[in-house]
Amino acid sequence: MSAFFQLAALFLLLNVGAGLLRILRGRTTADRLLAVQLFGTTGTAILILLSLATGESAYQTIALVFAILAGVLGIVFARYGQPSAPASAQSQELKHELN
Amino acid sequence: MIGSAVLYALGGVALFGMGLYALLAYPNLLRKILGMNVMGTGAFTILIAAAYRGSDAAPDPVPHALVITGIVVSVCATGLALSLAVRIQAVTGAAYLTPDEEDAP
Amino acid sequence: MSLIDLITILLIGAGCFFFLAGTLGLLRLPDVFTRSHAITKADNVGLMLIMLAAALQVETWATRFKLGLIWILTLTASATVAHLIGRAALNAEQKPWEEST
Amino acid sequence: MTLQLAFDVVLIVTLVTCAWAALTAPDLLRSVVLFIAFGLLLSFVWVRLQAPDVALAEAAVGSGLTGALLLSTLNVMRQKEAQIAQESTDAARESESEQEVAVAQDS
Repeated sequence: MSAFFQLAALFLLLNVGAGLLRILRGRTTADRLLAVQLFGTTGTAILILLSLATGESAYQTIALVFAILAGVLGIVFARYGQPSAPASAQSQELKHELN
Repeated sequence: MIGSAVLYALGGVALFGMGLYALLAYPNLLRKILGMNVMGTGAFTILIAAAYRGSDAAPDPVPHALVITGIVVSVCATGLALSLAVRIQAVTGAAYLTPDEEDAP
Repeated sequence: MSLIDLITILLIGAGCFFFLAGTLGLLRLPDVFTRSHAITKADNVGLMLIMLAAALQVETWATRFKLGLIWILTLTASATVAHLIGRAALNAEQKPWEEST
Repeated sequence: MTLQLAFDVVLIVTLVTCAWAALTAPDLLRSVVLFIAFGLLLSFVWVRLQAPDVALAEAAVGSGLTGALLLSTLNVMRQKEAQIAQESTDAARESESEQEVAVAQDS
């Protein structure tokens, strides 16, 4: 039974890796935000499965923190994450030189 | 047969090296701060991997206490560094380090 | 293997399928709005199925209450965040995707 | 046993890839998003190394608080950058119009 839980956790971890691909490739910031949202939900599920596999109930508390964190991070992102000021083409070029 | 703790310790070494590279190679201050954070994370990973004693034995508590303190301290240091970076940009108008006047050729 | 273990395996398998569907949607769908649709619905159903399986396996009612709390929090957070992201994407004047005929 | 080892290997590969992408991404906002994802993956590492206390501190403080700090700082710095660029274009336009006035007076 424990091996089955481990296998499911491994499968969900591979899902997280695929979501990382979306962050790397994603065209807009909103796409990357959605991928972080996926990380939160899938991470909660992985932690629940690991707590079932090892019988350690402390992992469920970490899952609770993940669930809270996903919401807070999403709201902070939606507030600050968008490119806000009317950045001119010149400042865009400058940014690429400096980064 | 390599144990998983050794694998994690090697990953920590890789993280430390990558953070050091970013700290040295990029001029942008925010990116230097990110590199510093990744460096610290690598050190934490090595410490926790050293504390691991197999899947059914209790791990060594002292490195855990060290690492928790280290995480909190690194957040404080990051906050200070970020506020310094904002100040540097406000004074010099650039978010990267510029050479001093007398150093300039 | 008892009946409860069999039901657990079935529930976790179904949950993993829903997570796979959500990830495929994130990777393959054409724009932000359709992707947020895939993420918020499929992943929350997958999480619910895995939570049900975990509730069958744990011993105490306090733990089951904690699992339910986690699920409700995730549901609220993902609905809020999907709404905020969609509105921000509309404000940034991203046109919703239309099928090219 | 081998299943656990496979989990470890996948986790380490994902973690190192995520860190490298965060450090070398061309856009700073993407760097910050990847850094937050890196923090979430890191707390899995600490769960696997039997350190749930450290994982709790990392998820709440290391990933959440640091991510919020980085994002708000990035916002402040970008606004300042746009302001500086705006001022420089304004100054350039002013000097241009002054030159035009001078040319008009000459002729």
